[in-house]
Amino acid sequence: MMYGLQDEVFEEAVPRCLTLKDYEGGVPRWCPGCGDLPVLTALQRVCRDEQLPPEKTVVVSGIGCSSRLPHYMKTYGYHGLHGRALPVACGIRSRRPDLHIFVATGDGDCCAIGTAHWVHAIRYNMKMTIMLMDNNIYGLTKKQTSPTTARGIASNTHRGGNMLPALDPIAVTLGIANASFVAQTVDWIAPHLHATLLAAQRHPGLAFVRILQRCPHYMPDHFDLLQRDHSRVLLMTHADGIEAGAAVRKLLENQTEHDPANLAEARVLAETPDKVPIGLFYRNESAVRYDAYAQRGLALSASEKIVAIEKVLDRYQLQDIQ
Amino acid sequence: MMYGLQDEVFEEAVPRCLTLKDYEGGVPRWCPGCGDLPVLTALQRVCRDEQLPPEKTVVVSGIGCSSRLPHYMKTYGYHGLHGRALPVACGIRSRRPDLHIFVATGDGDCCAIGTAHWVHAIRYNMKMTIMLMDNNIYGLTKKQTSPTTARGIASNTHRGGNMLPALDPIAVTLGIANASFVAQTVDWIAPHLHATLLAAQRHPGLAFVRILQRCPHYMPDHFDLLQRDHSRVLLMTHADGIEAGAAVRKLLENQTEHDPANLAEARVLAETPDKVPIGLFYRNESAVRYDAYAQRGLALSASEKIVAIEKVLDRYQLQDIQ
Amino acid sequence: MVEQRRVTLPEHTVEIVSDSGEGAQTAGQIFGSLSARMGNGIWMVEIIPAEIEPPSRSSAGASGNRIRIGTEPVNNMGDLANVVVAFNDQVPYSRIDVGAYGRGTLLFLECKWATDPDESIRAAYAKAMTDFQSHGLIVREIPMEEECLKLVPDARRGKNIWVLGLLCGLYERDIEIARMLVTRRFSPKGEAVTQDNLDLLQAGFEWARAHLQESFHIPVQQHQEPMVVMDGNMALGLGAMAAGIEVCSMYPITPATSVTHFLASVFESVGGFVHQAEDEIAAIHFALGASYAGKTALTVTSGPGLALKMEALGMAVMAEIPLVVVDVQRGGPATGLPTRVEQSDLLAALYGSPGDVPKIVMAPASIEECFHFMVTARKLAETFRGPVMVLSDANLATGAQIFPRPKVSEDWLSPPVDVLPWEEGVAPFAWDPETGLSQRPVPGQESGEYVLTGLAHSERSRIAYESATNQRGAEARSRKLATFAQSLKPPLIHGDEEGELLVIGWGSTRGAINEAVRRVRRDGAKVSNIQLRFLSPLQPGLKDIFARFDRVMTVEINYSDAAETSNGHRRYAQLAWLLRAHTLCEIDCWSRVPGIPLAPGVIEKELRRRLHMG
Amino acid sequence: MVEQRRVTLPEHTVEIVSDSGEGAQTAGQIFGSLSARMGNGIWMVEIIPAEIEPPSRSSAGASGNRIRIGTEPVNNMGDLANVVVAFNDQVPYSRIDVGAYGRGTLLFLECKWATDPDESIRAAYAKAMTDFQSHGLIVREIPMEEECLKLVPDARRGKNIWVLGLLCGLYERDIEIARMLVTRRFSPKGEAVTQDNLDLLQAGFEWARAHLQESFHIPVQQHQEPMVVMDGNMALGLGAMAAGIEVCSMYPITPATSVTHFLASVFESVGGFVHQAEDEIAAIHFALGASYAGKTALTVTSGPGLALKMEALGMAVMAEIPLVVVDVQRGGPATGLPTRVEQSDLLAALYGSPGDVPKIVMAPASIEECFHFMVTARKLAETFRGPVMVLSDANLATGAQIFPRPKVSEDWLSPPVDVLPWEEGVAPFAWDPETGLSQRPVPGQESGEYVLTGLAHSERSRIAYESATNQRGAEARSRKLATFAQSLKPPLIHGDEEGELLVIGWGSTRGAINEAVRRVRRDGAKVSNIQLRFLSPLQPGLKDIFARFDRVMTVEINYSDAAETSNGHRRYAQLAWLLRAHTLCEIDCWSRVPGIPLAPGVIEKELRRRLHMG
Ligand SMILES: Cc1ncc(C[n+]2csc(CCOP(=O)(O)OP(=O)(O)O)c2C)c(N)n1
Ligand SMILES: Cc1ncc(C[n+]2csc(CCOP(=O)(O)OP(=O)(O)O)c2C)c(N)n1
Ligand code: SF4
Ligand code: SF4
Ligand SMILES: [Mg+2]
Ligand SMILES: [Mg+2]
Repeated sequence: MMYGLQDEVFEEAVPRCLTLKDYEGGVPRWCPGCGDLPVLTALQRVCRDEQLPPEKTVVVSGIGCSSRLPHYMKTYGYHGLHGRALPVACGIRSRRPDLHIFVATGDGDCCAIGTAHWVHAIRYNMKMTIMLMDNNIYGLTKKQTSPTTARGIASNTHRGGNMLPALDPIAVTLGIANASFVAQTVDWIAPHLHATLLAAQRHPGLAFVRILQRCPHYMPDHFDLLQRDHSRVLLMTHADGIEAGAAVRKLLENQTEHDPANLAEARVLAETPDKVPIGLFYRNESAVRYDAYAQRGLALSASEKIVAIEKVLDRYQLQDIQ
Repeated sequence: MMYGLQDEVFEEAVPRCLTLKDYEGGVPRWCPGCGDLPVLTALQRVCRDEQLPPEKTVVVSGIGCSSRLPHYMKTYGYHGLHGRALPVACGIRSRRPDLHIFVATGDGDCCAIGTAHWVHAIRYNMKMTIMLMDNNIYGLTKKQTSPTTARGIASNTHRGGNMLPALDPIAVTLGIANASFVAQTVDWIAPHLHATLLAAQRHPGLAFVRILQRCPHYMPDHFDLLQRDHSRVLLMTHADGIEAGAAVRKLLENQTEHDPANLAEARVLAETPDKVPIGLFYRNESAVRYDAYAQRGLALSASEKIVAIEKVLDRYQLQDIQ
Repeated sequence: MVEQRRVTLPEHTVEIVSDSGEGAQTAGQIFGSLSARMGNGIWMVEIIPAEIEPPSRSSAGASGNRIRIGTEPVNNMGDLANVVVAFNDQVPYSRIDVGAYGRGTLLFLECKWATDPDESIRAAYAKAMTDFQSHGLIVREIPMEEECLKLVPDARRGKNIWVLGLLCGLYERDIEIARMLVTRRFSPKGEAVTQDNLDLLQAGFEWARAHLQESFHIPVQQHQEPMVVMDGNMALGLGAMAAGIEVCSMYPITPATSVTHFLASVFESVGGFVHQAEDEIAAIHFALGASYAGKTALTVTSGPGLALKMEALGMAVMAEIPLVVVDVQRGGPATGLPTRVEQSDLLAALYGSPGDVPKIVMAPASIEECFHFMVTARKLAETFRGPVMVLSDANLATGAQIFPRPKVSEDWLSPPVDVLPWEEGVAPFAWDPETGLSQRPVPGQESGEYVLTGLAHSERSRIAYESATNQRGAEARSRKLATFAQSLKPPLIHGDEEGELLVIGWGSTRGAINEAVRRVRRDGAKVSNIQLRFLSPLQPGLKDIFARFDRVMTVEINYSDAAETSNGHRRYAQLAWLLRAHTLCEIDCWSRVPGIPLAPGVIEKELRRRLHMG
Repeated sequence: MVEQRRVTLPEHTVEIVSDSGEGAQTAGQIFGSLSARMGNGIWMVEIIPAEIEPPSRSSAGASGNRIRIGTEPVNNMGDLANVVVAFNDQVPYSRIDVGAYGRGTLLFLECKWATDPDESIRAAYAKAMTDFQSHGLIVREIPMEEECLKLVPDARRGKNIWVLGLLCGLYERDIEIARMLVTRRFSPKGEAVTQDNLDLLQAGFEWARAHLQESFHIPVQQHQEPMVVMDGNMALGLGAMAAGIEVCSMYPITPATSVTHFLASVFESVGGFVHQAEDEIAAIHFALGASYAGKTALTVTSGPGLALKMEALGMAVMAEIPLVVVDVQRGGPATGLPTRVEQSDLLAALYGSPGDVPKIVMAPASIEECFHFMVTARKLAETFRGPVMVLSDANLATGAQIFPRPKVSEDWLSPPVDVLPWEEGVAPFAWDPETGLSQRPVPGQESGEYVLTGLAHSERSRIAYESATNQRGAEARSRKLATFAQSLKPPLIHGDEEGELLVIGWGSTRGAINEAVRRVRRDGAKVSNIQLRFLSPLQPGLKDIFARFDRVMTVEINYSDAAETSNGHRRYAQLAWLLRAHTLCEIDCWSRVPGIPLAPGVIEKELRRRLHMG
């Protein structure tokens, strides 16, 4: 409860008790079995757990199936242009420390057209949670290769199969200076997904969460093996890591103790062959926060501003020297 | 000589002997002491060493002081838009295996506005040499913070000093799948610079070379300490690495043996505290080449193409079934 | 078996609509190409749901195809549907809303909902029956599912082909061709599936002959030459191949992407390749690189992507790099209506890049032109050394039409990269003072070495800030357009050479405008119309043509204020605005942004209103 | 000491030119503000070298300042320079080329080159003397370096202030103010440097009084109110502060960057901050985010950056997000002439985004307006809920001018973010049918929760693909412009209300056009002129005004074909094109892309030609 609650919650005369219903917007219109739905559910739970006032919560997205998410929340939302969710979210954060900001983005949105913003948003480290719903494909536009599509997979733009190895969003993010929270999870292990988003929301900085997400419509069976064969998942555990509960620990027997302060080890883990590590790769709470810089002077009154402007004008006035 | 020479060189009746003069274009117009000049000189030497036909050599750039470089070469050049050198170079390469392609770019050009193209060009791994002239500042536009500007350094857009830690282009590049040649050098150790660019040109894929470059005009003294105090430079040595000669090995006593096949070690080295490693971080000659894909079918004749088109038309013809 | 009444007709419009995923689109496509193959003229338009995964039995989910069939060539989607097959009682609503069904439309409706266990569904069905009748529809209930279940266990995956069979019976289609097309479509899914569908086809066919009271006969014309059938995006892709373009550099965006899906499946056979870039900016610069290196390249996009290419387009003009840019227009602004038709990128295509950026802009008016314009565009890009924009739209993109099979020629292909040495002393921009034209050296050509730049430059491509040089460069770039304009002809007038009203259109609206004008002319109105193919430079002689009509107006699918409401600050439709500036003639406009093609009847109504034809 | 002849003058134009790096710009700036502070009207323009580090003693390297001083307010750079101080014999050439020096220009020339050890330099100097005389210049050789070396060891770092002293002597400047300004400028470099420069100032001053035959007296007017002096980019920055804007999101680009350099140095004092983004696209989206969250933000750019913002501008219009966009225009297209003036982004500002994108576009015509327009722009952006573009240019950006000190008011500041609950039931886009206006909820307001989207949407901001909803949204966005237009007044006419010729300009050309028109009017010509401040929507009454003149033409700094050469395919200047479409009046144009401001004399010459005034 420490990070999630803002002052204004306490100011209310009658304390609200927010339930899941309070975060439910329009009826989700994803395909049956789409992994975006469990992400939505987990996000709603996090909001409820943290009792985030809906009017103080903003979900920002770009364009893609995954970017439809804000429409299904009953909070403020900004469904922007393809690839541009992150600069919008940073702009919102720049002058609004009181808001809770979540970003819903896809592998095309974030890792193709949004690459530059992704790299630099990590660097800015402004407080927000990025949910990268990575289905390894362009869903909304009907099955084109994405940067995270594995080599060999066929799509409408690469009929003979993708010839390039997949970009690993975690490996790239871990190479960016000032990264402060880097985690991975999957849409189909609800407690882990929820625990990860909760930890992200509580992190005092930018939390980057890559979520492996099923797209049954265009990538049927794609994650089936991973989903069925738990030995292919590697659970990263640590006292400072993400605690998803005993059930998850029991389900996933492949575990490794990993201190999220250890960047070098995180990078090695990110590229574990034949296994998908989930949990917290890296956390650095003392990474520099750009929003701290951006928010200076928020409290200045109108008259203080006028005085300051007059002072600047003085410098350019002619008569001041006579 | 193995990689540098193309077939057509042998076809000439009288073999040419190209000298440095053959690569000298307009008079360089950088500030006195600018580190871009030694890069130009090294590039001209590489062309001469490899006897690259000027008409088969293309230098591509974006916008910035560093991007003026093509104008000073007597080869083909493409001085494009800010940040866009890499897609242009990839486009050229896509259908022209016979050309030698060099890309001149700056830290703003490549690591700010060009970020997406940088990340994805590394992934495409098309044969070319990227020379990132990293002066840690925007030169052409008169001193603004760049992504590689160190924390605390003041510029015209951050009067009180940059509040963010510098992005490390090497660390980012090493996080990108399919990276195939990643090296670092400095403009002021000519033999090392030259040896690095030579190795890059001989590499059968995309070679990314970050060159620490002095900007005496806007960053006087910035690299002075590094330039004077050789103990701050860490020379990476290895039989498969970059051999810059005995003089360099003598000059730089801080050395470390590093196998460029070892990616994990490369990443650790990239973040060596208080030292700047130079040499080859990583090489993978078997990384997938996108140009190989792009260049399929180059040799088809006009009549073969017509036959193929007719075949496609057949599929859409009405009468074919009657 | 009932005795069928045979009705002979010049044309008919058929729709198949279902929930998305029930295969109405497949059935419609096969029905369309079947009809085309028999020799009918056709026009086919996709009916696209508003949502990616709409709920079932919802108006927003209507998905399917409209097929207009005629004895003569057909060039637009028509007005009211004559026959509709609907898989449930909700999907017709959205079509009624847009005016697609009305008095006399014969609606074949799946009747299983009438007896659905869910009461609310039964009630909805009953209400729909009343609603449809009050709109004048003639409803015939048919037991689709029941019939299908006789053959297959899951009717949801078979109904569509049964319906296809039904339509084959209704329209006397050649069942053998239908069988061949069904086999082609399903054979990738295995023999069992194919056989099931062939059985369903036959069953639907027989059911129709046994139960329907009439059959419709639409006579076919014998074609004098081989004909092909395809949609506009395929035609653009095939045109690119026929133009000898080898590089298509793109980033996916609806409704342009299918051009590149098509190319991805066949481009390799001509040694070409599709580059899916990391974004639209990379896509166009990649194309510019390929073109600089001697291979005129193509980039394909739609509105939001076009916006991102504006800077590079300025570069292509400034540095005179040949490039073909296809914009398959969709509804704007911003993300707008991504799957829907609009014609509102015209001014952006002309003026979108800062600075003075003269370029050639052309708009095909039919699917056949989509093919041929690509060949022309490549050639123009090289001759006039700059970008050529081809403005298509979502209507052409997904519409299908028959046209004479193009006679592809080796001359159409771009020539191989020049490897001869460049003539020493000739500048890379040796602008001809009259025409603005010049020849470019290509990497590999000895003595041609130069540095291309987006900065102001001299004939030798040296950066130059002198006033005279900058003026001279701008002049050369503009002169090229004027030079090209000399070779254009005035547009053909459809109708009389003079009259009361001239209607001007551009792009995909040609068929609908032609038809509307034909209809009102039949009633004696003195209306003619022209369709502009070149928007920049404009075709010559416009002012003279306009002068011969009392009134001139454009019809466009973009936004304009109504004349009445605008108090001297009227926002004009985009072509109208352009023509006003160009000719200073009083040019009125009528335009809408409905997200669907303009039907001829809608245009006709407006023309009648303007002509006081009541 | 010679006896000085005192010449009293209404105005004079002075230039200081040197190799880049020799400090002529600093000297010029001080001379300009010194003159302003004394009470003269001034206009100051930078002379920018064509190269970043040009070779010394080259024509391409000319760097410095032009200062026009007058008794009355001055609003343009004037024609021929009256007095020039040149640090070598090569730099004047480029200025002669652009017509800046000619018959009667008094050139003070450093004479050390006459005796340079390098023979080629001596020869060049001798040739220059002849050349200058043949151009009608009056050359006075002066021993700058020699005199400086008496005081400092390195004359290259002191000459400029000595020259400043010389000009103070020549123009009877108040040496005390000069000392103060020199002290201000050099005190950051330490006391020794400051003292050296004060000594040089004094020496130059005394040398002038001892050696020059005349002194120029330009009387000053007493100002009735406090005056400020600054350049256009500072004025834009200060205006943003006075408007209460707190976020300036940018990516560096010449000539816009100095707005943000200025803000970076003072913005913190009003609690604002400059965000230097990773590119222009990020910059505008960051601003949109801030604005969505209740803080109307600013983004500042120039041509190439504007191109990259086109998609986001469409988003701002579609989703009705307030935003102020400053475009400091430079030479285009592409990288073009990055440091030079042009006015060719007008059509891109209006039509650059695909789709129908109505927005407010305004252009300040003076440095004072640069300030005030920002306050207006912020207010309009919020009232009309969308982007407002302010088109400045490189001429305003670097020019300096005096104007009355603005009386900043708390009302100008944007109000604090609304924290009261949103009125339940009110839609986030409750478009007024008449005005198109609506109010927006801001995050933090209870019951106001909505999802903003760039897709077509209903009043409740729900994604909506229905025809009627899309039409309605487009209508509301257009209606807002018409609503705003109602509150605009017709432009003021400078000159008579009717006549033979009306000249129309926009933006920075006002001063030069006014002056040219005044001159030909003095000779009896019936010429008037207007300067448009609003380009979208256009100010009312234009057609009526045009009707009162025999001929109408625009004067612009952008490209147009000459009427003679264009065979019916004339490319018009951008405002002319716009006004033709808007009014259908025959509007001619005269425009050039010289990369420098249009001097009044150049315009005057063209007016005389058109009026057959010989
Ligand atoms: C500028 C622009 N380019 C392209 C598009 C088309 N487009 C929409 S979503 C998308 C990619 C979707 O893939 P992803 O981000 O992985 O999201 P998903 O649908 O898979 O969740 C594309 C290319 C667009 N809307 N805007
Ligand atoms: C689209 C666009 N944005 C901005 C600019 C202005 N600009 C030119 S070069 C440059 C940055 C230069 O820095 P860098 O890439 O580090 O090169 P350097 O000059 O330091 O070699 C900028 C911002 C531009 N030309 N085009
Ligand atoms: S297409 Fe894929 S990602 Fe999109 S909604 Fe359907 S299942 Fe989900
Ligand atoms: S400003 Fe810096 S980078 Fe640019 S030319 Fe001068 S020294 Fe080199
Ligand atoms: Mg995806
Ligand atoms: Mg730099």
